[in-house]
Amino acid sequence: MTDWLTPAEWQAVRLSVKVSLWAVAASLPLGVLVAYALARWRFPGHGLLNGLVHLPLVLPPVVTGYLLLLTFGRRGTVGQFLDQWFGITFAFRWTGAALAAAIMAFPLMVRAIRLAIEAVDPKLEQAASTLGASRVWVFLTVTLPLILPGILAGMVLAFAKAMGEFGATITFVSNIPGQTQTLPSAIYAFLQVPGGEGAAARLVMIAIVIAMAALFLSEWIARAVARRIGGG
Amino acid sequence: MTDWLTPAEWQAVRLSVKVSLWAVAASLPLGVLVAYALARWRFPGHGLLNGLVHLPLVLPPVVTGYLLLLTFGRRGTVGQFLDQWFGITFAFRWTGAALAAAIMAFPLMVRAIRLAIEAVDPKLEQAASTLGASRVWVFLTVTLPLILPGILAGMVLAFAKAMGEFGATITFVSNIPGQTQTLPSAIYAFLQVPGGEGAAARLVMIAIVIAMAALFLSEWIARAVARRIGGG
Amino acid sequence: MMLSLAIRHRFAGFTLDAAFDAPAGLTALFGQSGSGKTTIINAVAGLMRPDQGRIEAGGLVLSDSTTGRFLPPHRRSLGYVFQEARLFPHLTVRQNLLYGRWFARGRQGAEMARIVEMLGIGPLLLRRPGALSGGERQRVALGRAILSNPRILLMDEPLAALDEARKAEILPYLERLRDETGLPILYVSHSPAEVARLATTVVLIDAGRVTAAGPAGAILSDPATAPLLGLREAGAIISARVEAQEGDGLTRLGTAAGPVWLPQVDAAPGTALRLRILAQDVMLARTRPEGISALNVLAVTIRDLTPIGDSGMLVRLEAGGEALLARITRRSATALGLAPGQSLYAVLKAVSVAPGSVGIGSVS
Amino acid sequence: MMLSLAIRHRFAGFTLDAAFDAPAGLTALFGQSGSGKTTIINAVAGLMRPDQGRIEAGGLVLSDSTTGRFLPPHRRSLGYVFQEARLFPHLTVRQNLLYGRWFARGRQGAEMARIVEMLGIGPLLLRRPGALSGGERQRVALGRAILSNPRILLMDEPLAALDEARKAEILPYLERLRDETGLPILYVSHSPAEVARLATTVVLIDAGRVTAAGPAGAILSDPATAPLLGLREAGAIISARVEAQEGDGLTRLGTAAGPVWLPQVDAAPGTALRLRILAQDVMLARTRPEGISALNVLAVTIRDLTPIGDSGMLVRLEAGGEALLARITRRSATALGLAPGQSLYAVLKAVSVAPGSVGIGSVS
Amino acid sequence: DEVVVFAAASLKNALDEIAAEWSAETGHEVTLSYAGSNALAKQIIEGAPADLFISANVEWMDAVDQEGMVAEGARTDLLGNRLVLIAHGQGAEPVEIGPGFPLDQLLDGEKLAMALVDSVPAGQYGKAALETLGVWQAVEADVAQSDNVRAALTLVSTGEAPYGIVYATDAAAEDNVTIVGDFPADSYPEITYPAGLLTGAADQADRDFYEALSGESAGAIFQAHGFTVLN
Ligand SMILES: Nc1ncnc2c1ncn2[C@@H]1O[C@H](COP(=O)(O)OP(=O)(O)OP(=O)(O)O)[C@@H](O)[C@H]1O
Ligand SMILES: Nc1ncnc2c1ncn2[C@@H]1O[C@H](COP(=O)(O)OP(=O)(O)OP(=O)(O)O)[C@@H](O)[C@H]1O
Ligand code: MOO
Ligand SMILES: [Mg+2]
Ligand SMILES: [Mg+2]
Repeated sequence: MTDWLTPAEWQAVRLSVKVSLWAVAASLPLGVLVAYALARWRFPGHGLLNGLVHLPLVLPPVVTGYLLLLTFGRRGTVGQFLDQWFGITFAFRWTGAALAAAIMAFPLMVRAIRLAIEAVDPKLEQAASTLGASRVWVFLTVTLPLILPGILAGMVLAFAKAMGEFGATITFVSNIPGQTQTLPSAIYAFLQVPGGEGAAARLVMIAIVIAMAALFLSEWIARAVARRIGGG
Repeated sequence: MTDWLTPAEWQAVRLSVKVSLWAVAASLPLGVLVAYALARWRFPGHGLLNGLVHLPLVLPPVVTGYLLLLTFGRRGTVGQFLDQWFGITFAFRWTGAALAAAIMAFPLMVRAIRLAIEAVDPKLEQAASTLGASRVWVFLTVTLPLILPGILAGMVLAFAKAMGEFGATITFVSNIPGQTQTLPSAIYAFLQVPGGEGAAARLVMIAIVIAMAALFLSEWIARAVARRIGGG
Repeated sequence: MMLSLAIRHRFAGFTLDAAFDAPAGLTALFGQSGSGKTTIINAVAGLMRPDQGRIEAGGLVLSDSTTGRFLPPHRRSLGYVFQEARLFPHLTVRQNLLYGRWFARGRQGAEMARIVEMLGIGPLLLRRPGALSGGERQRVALGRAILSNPRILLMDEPLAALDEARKAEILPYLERLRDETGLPILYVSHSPAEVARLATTVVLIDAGRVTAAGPAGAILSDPATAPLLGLREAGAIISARVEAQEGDGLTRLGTAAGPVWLPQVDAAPGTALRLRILAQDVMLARTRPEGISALNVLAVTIRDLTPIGDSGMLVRLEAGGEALLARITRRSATALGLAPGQSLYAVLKAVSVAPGSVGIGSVS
Repeated sequence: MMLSLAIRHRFAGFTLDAAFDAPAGLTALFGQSGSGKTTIINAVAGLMRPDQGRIEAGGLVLSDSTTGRFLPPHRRSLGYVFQEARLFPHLTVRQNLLYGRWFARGRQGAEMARIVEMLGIGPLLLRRPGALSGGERQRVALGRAILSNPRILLMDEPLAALDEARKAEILPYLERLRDETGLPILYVSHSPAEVARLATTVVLIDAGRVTAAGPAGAILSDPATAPLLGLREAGAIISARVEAQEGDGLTRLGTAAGPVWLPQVDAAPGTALRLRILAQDVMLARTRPEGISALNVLAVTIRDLTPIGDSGMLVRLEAGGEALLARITRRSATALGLAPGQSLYAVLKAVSVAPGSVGIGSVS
Repeated sequence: DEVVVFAAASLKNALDEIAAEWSAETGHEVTLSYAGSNALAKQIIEGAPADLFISANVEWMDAVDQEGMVAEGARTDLLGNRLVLIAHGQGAEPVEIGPGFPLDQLLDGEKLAMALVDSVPAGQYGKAALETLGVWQAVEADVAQSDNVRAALTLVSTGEAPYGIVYATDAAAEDNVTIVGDFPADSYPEITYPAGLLTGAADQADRDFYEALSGESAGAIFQAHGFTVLN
């Protein structure tokens, strides 16, 4: 593989995978929480939260990236706060790319998990509560295992989206090789100049292969889970 | 409203809504079919179909737009075929924008519907079949009503995504005011010039308002449906 | 119409290997929990494709592993009352009830109003099944299956969640269905009383195998199969005919063994009945007892004696050509010096014969 | 521990308005389908919040609409056997069984191996519930509730899908649970036999209201409530004590009415028993009958006579201080010239008393 | 050490070459981040760790400059470019471009591919040229605007649009299009790519690379890719 990819391209591949995995992993807990809240709780601000989650879908990615830049950038309020108090910097780091990918993928992840939660029979959760399980335990021992397929679907959607995310990322953290240059950014750069199509196509193929691998893996796990639950 | 939007902007708003509605409506039947196939059928090529559906998510939107151009453009094989035999042209038309939006939104729609289908208890479908309903009737009278919330979720995701889609659209059908200039294209254009942020923000607000309205509507319908099924 | 079945199917840890014929009438599948009853019914319904074997209904092959033929469920014209109700949650009770009818155009069927009335689900028609009580759900499921005008009726413990009063209303309807329509009914029940009352054919199943199958009368009064049904349910089924409704609320029946009085039987004089007389309800006396409350005393002859259980004796009796069974203690058998051929009297309290044991129809 | 309940709740088209006390022991809720039994149990479980009213268990207020107190289900230490099994599909049978135990650390409880053995679910332990048969599911649900070491046990038709043999194994266990643990058990059943055997308290419910409530003995032998349970289930419960296991498989019991012989009762001499004698199984004779197969003949005195049904007569008898009931036809009552105060003989076949009617424990 | 350059995406090919050469010579590393000039400018204003900025137009460099982020005296107009009319396919007929030339007849109802005429520099220059030549009104309704020049070029190379207006640098490298005419240099504002050393650049290496961009060997490479070297 290394012989038909330049080191910089190879770096972009690795970075994209790393960014996507982190984006998925780091947003998963919040994704589950928000999905649960949207599916099960009625509270003032329900609609607002729902809207907020969907926002990155509605806005052109460039706008999301710009808003991220203004908020989490070096001069952004949140960015400065995080930097001073926790030493976390997003601006122009791979962490920022992960943040952008996570936010862009968030609506997909939340919706998949929410649908799964809504499909769980509350009667099973009731049964668990009569057996002594508190709300949290009911969630951990009954709801969570039952929504695994949905979580998996959400993760795979989010991973695919994160692998493909471009507009928000390049606007937020730019396109710095080795630091923020993801596969799509690299592809974009190639497409901006004459004769870059071949190189772009090669990178596109790699993106496809990686995403398909993730997809197959998730289908395989989902089927294994389904077999365990459905069968004997 | 008309007084703080220029006629051209106003046109972009109307076009975006039209394109998004058409994208959702036209892809819905195929979305349901593909979701059903992925959820319920085991066939060679299952993985391939699944991969194909997710492709627009993985690829940078520009690449998708480029591939659309090659396929559905006037010189593209499919494009020529459709043009000659059915008189359907996508190039530089709002129909092309709708096609791009539909394809970009397709993975989201399919996944939501698929999750809903997977949550339907096959025992209910079996019951319907013992009562004389053929596969198609079982689908129409049992499966379909039960997956309505999922379909709704898929539609709303797709609509939001269609409203925000930019990269594939502008690459495929470019930006012709009144014909293919959607809201995100207009927003993008503003962001390209120094000081255009204010005008962009105005359009962003409009996009948000429209998407939120769609979101609220879908939540409201979903809740009404749930009440009917759950309660007395 | 006759349903013939010979199938074999393996699950991990369970093998079904069953063959029997279910003629027109009601065939009861009786067996322990987990013995394979639901699996058999599912095979007939086409919800399960047996590894091997053949199922045929009235000349129509429903499934045959040698030819690979497999008729899908919706073309089998079934009515299936599932062990769990499986109502459609998005439809009202009324729509649930009418669901099957929709696909059965042409076939003529039971009358909606009558079924609704019998099942007592009139007030529920406009509700959705979500919040129905357990028994309400089961009644709707029963109605849904019957109203689909099936050519084969499959019922998996259809009355399990119902109270006695409701059962008493539904049982006569099932009898009429059985007798008037001639459709084969496969019926799973854990209640021997229900089986004894309704079944024309009984199939006993144990661990996936048929241990006995045949006409209800024979199986239920056979001392060999009695323990399988439970000692308390051993009994004979005899034919009777309504002779007169007497003034004091009693009905006189004519049987080959002599007249029998029972509390009011709602049937016109002349009606043929099946009377199930439990072995444990029959007392034996060497001389005709006098001054006792029991109304029915029949002269009988002992055919044979079979020890049963730890302390019991099953005594097969003959009375005017009809077989009767009595279950007494071995101590009494010895004390009375019972032996085959001996003549004595069988005493039966009028109230002992449960209304549930008086069925309409003749003994098959 | 005592459970007290007084609640009121409205659904569209159905109003529950029930108040009763359930002392330690088993309280049977008995009523038609749709009468509100499951609703009451759900309120006790905390799965439903009644519009009004108060539920208290052993001094602990579970819910009280006036103070707004509402203890969530998981803090009520319940074992609930649902009308539908509600097993966790993602857990094995074994994990299902142990689920509640996990949260009940500290409380000591029933032994897993013993429960598994009794329920006959040993071979299923490693399977997941998806493909269990109806009865298997129900047994696992029963085990799961019992093994959670509850302080209140709620059972909604726990034995409905089980065959008689399996029931016969489980009933004695439930009796021990009732007598040894002192936990209140709320028990819904449509089987009068089950209720009569197990209940120490009976609550009759009709259309959301309590129509009668009290000790099982009193309710079941009260001619006023007998019709509610079904005529066939009217009967008396008397106390007995095992006196001797006799050689021929019979057990001699001592009762206030005199010795009674039954087929083998598995209990050591001296054990106290509850004996349910159905009114329809008692025959009356003016003179002590001779040469008959019935072993038990008790000298009795008539207390009173109540016409019942179209043709029946319920005769309350006294025998050495115990109350007995006999149901005979009015024709016989007239023929025998029965009147209060009269002395005569009650004849009872040894085999008539169902094993299910011989319970361990004394009459409350 | 490391030199971080934020550069307009259209410079990729040339800058990659120059940077590689310079790195080999000096041993310093050059990191190049390519994106749209507008995005880069905003990022720099928001504190991006860039040492150099090369914009595709003057306005975005001005925006950065106004924020005081361009080092004193370290801004130069580096490159120029030409605007050309291209046609689909090889060997297309040359077009005489002058005032009032019959562009609308050439299009014959089909589209003219350009970059966004109000916001993307190539589009803005093209529109200015057409206005100067007095043909804008005739073709305005037939202009298909892409988000960047390369996309406009693609529309022509795929035959989706018969004609397009792009930079000479882009057109030269594409096989499937022919340059059918040059726009008169006075018909549109001069196309300039300004370069600026940013205030955040402390290093000598940064300054060296900035200077090297105006050097001879860099100039040669820029010219090889079709750019005009301005000074
Ligand atoms: N798909 C399956 N995989 C493995 N075992 C199965 C499967 N389906 C059924 N079984 C087993 O086969 C046996 C027979 O099941 P079936 O449902 O036919 O029993 P049943 O006679 O209807 O019992 P019940 O009276 O409890 O409903 C059971 O032990 C059950 O666990
Ligand atoms: N959420 C609800 N909304 C409306 N009606 C309800 C609701 N829940 C229960 N009911 C009605 O209340 C009545 C009592 O229901 P419940 O489940 O308590 O009956 P049950 O006594 O348990 O009956 P069964 O023996 O059939 O299980 C039924 O008629 C039922 O339809
Ligand atoms: O939302 Mo995009 O157009 O996939 O970056
Ligand atoms: Mg079963
Ligand atoms: Mg109930």
